[in-house]
Amino acid sequence: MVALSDAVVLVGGFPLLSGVNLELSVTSLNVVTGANGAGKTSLLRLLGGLVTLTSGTGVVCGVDLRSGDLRELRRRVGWLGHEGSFYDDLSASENLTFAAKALARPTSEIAGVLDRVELSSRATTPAKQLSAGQRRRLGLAWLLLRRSELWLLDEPYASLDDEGRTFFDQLVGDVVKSGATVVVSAHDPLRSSALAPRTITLAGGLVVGDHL
Amino acid sequence: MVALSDAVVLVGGFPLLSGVNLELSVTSLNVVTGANGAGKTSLLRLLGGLVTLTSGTGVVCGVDLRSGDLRELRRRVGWLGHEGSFYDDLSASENLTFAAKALARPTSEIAGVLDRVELSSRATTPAKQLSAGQRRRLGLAWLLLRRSELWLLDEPYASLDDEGRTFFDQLVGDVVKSGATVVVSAHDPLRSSALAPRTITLAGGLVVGDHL
Amino acid sequence: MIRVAWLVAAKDLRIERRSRVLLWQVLPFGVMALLLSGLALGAAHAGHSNAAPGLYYLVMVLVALLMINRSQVIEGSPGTRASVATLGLDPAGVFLGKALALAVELWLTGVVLLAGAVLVLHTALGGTLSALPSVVVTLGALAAAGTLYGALSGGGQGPATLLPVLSLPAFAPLLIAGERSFSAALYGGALLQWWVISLVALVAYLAIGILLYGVLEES
Amino acid sequence: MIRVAWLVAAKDLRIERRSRVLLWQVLPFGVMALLLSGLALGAAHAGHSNAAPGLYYLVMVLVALLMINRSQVIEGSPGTRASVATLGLDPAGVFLGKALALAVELWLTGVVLLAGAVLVLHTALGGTLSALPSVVVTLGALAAAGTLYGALSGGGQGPATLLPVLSLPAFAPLLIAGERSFSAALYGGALLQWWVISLVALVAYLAIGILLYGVLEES
Amino acid sequence: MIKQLSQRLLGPVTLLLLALTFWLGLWVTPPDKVQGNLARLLYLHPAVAWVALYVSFGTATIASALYLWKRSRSLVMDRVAHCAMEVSTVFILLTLITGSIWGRPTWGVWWAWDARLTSTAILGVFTVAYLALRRANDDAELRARRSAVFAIIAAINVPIVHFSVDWWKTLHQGATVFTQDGNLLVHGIMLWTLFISLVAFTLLFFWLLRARYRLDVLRGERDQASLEEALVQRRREGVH
Ligand code: HEM
Ligand SMILES: Nc1ncnc2c1ncn2[C@@H]1O[C@H](COP(=O)(O)OP(=O)(O)OP(=O)(O)O)[C@@H](O)[C@H]1O
Ligand SMILES: Nc1ncnc2c1ncn2[C@@H]1O[C@H](COP(=O)(O)OP(=O)(O)OP(=O)(O)O)[C@@H](O)[C@H]1O
Ligand SMILES: [Mg+2]
Ligand SMILES: [Mg+2]
Repeated sequence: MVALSDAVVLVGGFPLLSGVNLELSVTSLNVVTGANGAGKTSLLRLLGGLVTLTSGTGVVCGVDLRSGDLRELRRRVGWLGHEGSFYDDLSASENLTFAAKALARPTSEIAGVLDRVELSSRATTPAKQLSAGQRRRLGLAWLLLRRSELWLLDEPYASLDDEGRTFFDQLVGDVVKSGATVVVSAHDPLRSSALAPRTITLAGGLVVGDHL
Repeated sequence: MVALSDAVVLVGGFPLLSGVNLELSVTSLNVVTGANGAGKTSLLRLLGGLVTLTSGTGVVCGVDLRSGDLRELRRRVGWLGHEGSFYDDLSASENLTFAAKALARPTSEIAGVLDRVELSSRATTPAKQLSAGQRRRLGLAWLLLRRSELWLLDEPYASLDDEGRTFFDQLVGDVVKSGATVVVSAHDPLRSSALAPRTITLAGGLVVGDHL
Repeated sequence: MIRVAWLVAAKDLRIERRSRVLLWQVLPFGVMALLLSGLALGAAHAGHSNAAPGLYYLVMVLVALLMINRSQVIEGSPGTRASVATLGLDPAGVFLGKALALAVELWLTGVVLLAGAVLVLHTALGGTLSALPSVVVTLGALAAAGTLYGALSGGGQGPATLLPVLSLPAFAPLLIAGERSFSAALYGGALLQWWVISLVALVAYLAIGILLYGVLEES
Repeated sequence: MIRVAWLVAAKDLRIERRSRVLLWQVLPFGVMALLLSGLALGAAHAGHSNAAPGLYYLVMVLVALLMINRSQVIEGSPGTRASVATLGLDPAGVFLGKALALAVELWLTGVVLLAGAVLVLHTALGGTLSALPSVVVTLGALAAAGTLYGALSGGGQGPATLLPVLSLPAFAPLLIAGERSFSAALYGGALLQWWVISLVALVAYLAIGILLYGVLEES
Repeated sequence: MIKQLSQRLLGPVTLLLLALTFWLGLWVTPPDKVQGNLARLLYLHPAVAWVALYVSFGTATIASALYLWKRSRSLVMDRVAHCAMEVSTVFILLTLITGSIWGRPTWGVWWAWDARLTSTAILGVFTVAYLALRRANDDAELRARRSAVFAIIAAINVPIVHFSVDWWKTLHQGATVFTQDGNLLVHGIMLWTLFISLVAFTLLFFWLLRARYRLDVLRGERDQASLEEALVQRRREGVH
């Protein structure tokens, strides 16, 4: 699913990643940890085709990161970043309608998805007025619609409340079971003991630890 | 230090807070919890004089929230929000220099502060290029320079790594000991068992739980 | 491509309709700029009429700059862009959709300001009406070019000052072509020739956009 | 107040110096706008000289709009504003500092574009030089007014389209006063009178800013 | 071998031809009947304008197009385009300056609102805008793509500059050297001088381009060295 060797990502002369070697198998749950500034977000961005590989080689979802079509790759990943992932001026449900239409998915799914992330009561609130955790939840809803092969989640626990985290754990379990690959960056270990993730530790833009 | 009664905050016709009654004593550590959208951020903003009180009464740091000088209040609080709290185009140390000069504090303190939050190696990096956790740390550094009477910290753990959280716990302990009042919003309980905070639970813009 | 274009155009127009930025901010700005540029020329040029087509297009270019900026800003923060990028929308469709939304906005403003030109710059009503087709095409070309330049200038993420300097030189020929055909409609002259130039520009920018918009999208 | 003003002005100018937005984006835009407005008037007004002062100020107002926008955008996101608010800076000082930085930027651009006016709009060198004091004062007044309006329009947080519509009516009298005294310097007339009007505007805006800027700061 | 030789010779030949141009232009050719010695600008201004419009802008455009074309996409093309555009800025500036110097005595003003003059100036703003666009982007890949697209759009303006004299029929000299029907209007030694000046300035462009490109390569090597350094430092961040 993912194979990186000596992957270096440079931005403005600074190496965000300084030579990552990593293989991830299909249908796996992977947690990336590491100190602040270690390169977790950068690694996820690289896997999502959101930043270009400067040197080294990499293949994600069958797309070569150097010569392949990154747009093709992006289409196959689901992304949840540090920041919001939707149009601030549209309401929660309008955002999901846009995504559903873009993916040629029936819009009838939307109500169900909003319900699952417990945002039904805020369906018509413009996204920019949602609280931090509600924005996170909307991000999750957007992902639920996607059903991608590769899920890239950057600190999904941040600003989620207790219940939200439980929901998230359950969701990730389901997703992996249904055949997707999930890569999560996190500072806390996942809470659900039912999940047995592979843990990859980064430091200084390198993989320094890796255990199941 | 803080005394709110029936505090209501309306923004755009929506009640962010719907009648909060709360008293906080000086030199105390208080944790505000509650589900997503409960009103934690809104409460902190109210205490910091960053949003106006619609009805009810409130006194913070001796300043009346309805008739007092909110700028006077703001000057006495330290604020760490969900988002960055500094000039994106200036480097970490330039940001702190600006703050130090604005507070008429000697700029010689800056190197020490940067060291405490472990950002020395990023002193000349523009703030916008810092990682999520490093931005948090810079926010903490900015607060360290402040030495305010009332600290308002919105989910400080988010994006901080392990070490950062330990540092944060220690910092909060010191601050409370030195006579300040700290209000933290959080979804996780504080980790350090040496801290014995008062926990205030919000729901639907109301205080629904309060225990030591 | 067409499906995506409709989707994107509908989204942009919905956001505009909701925020009313067009009605309350851009339109009054246009009207004021028209008055002001009349003023700036001073009493020395009391018979403004001759300069009217030039002023009209000058103002429309300024209005267009504001709208292009806005059209990119509503695409949101880098986080939003990353998420939308993972939807894998056809870039040609996105380009067409954004250009269409922009064109609709420009046409609306353009017509109102044409009325303004008749009222305050005393252009003849008949001539102004007969300039309408060329105005429509020229503003369409502005919209297509503007969408391209909006994406070039970093899609609202860079400083808002980059867009004007990038796009103004490209708008100059459009401005001239528009001005000449408007003048021709008012005072006589080779109307068709300039109208055709605008049309060629419109087609050229649409073609470039459809081919190259994908290359510009944030990597 | 003065200490805060220096601090704020130094910060703004440092950010500008670092990003070079002024040099690479605003200045070329100004040059381009000068060319374009000359063009828009068309060959019909071959002897542009009479319109030169008006065009010059029109362009300077556009340049000022870009700079005001930028001056507010660098104040950052609501989070940054909240933090800076807790520094409790004297608002009068903040106002003065931001106005000063803006004025410095406008003066630099203004002088370059004056040279441009001499070259391409054929204003007489002597007259242009004698217009310098009035240009300095008028641009200073633009900076003071612009800082106020920048804060009024939501400090870079609202859509970038609000600023133009709010500030244009206020800039109109400044534009006229500037244009008249520039014209007077070039072609003779009551120079001093218009110069005094600009000066009064400058003082008035500074006074209003010092008194009221605190009220405008984000609550 | 030939490549090496031609590279070695580029500088000296350029200098020689420039010297020849000046000698022919200033001493050998006769003054013009109408313009007198001013006409000697004929050996400077058109050649500079030719380089600015076609040679340098053309190089930048072709390099940009090659960059955009998937099969020849490489940062080398991007670099060539950037260097050519920088040199182009200089030549457009020179065109404006020499033209203004010529215009002052012939038209009585430094600047006229003539179509060719204005469109040349606008082309100048295009090149500055191109450089501004490059500065505004950090990421090499993104920068390359954006500036390539921009250069291609800007190239549309070159024919506008060229045909502007016919379309607007204004002050500036129309086609003087070669008229529409192919007749030569300039003869003998003047024509030869004009021709040599064209070659000389074209070679000058390539000489400058090569120098600029080499500087870029050197910078790239230096960046590479500091990159190694940065990589080592970044990796060390991990170990405490
Ligand atoms: C600032 C002022 C001027 C500018 C920007 C300018 C620009 C140009 C440009 C861009 C060209 C190349 C056109 C092409 O090959 O397509 C050109 C050619 C030429 N210019 Fe100028 N020019 C200026 C002033 C003048 C003046 C004052 C004269 C003489 C009275 C002059 C005489 C010529 C001639 C003879 C050619 C060659 C024409 C040909 O055979 O195509 N220029 N100029
Ligand atoms: N121009 C630059 N100069 C110096 N350092 C830079 C520059 N650009 C980025 N960086 C550094 O690159 C790293 C980016 O790492 P990244 O965002 O991937 O970290 P992360 O592991 O996600 O951290 P966090 O846990 O804080 O989110 C940071 O250390 C940041 O300071
Ligand atoms: N215009 C509006 N219409 C409806 N709801 C609104 C509007 N503006 C704000 N809200 C709601 O007000 C609440 C804001 O709460 P606040 O940001 O204080 O929550 P919080 O407790 O900090 O949550 P979190 O844990 O997610 O950060 C949210 O529930 C939000 O949806
Ligand atoms: Mg991160
Ligand atoms: Mg919150």
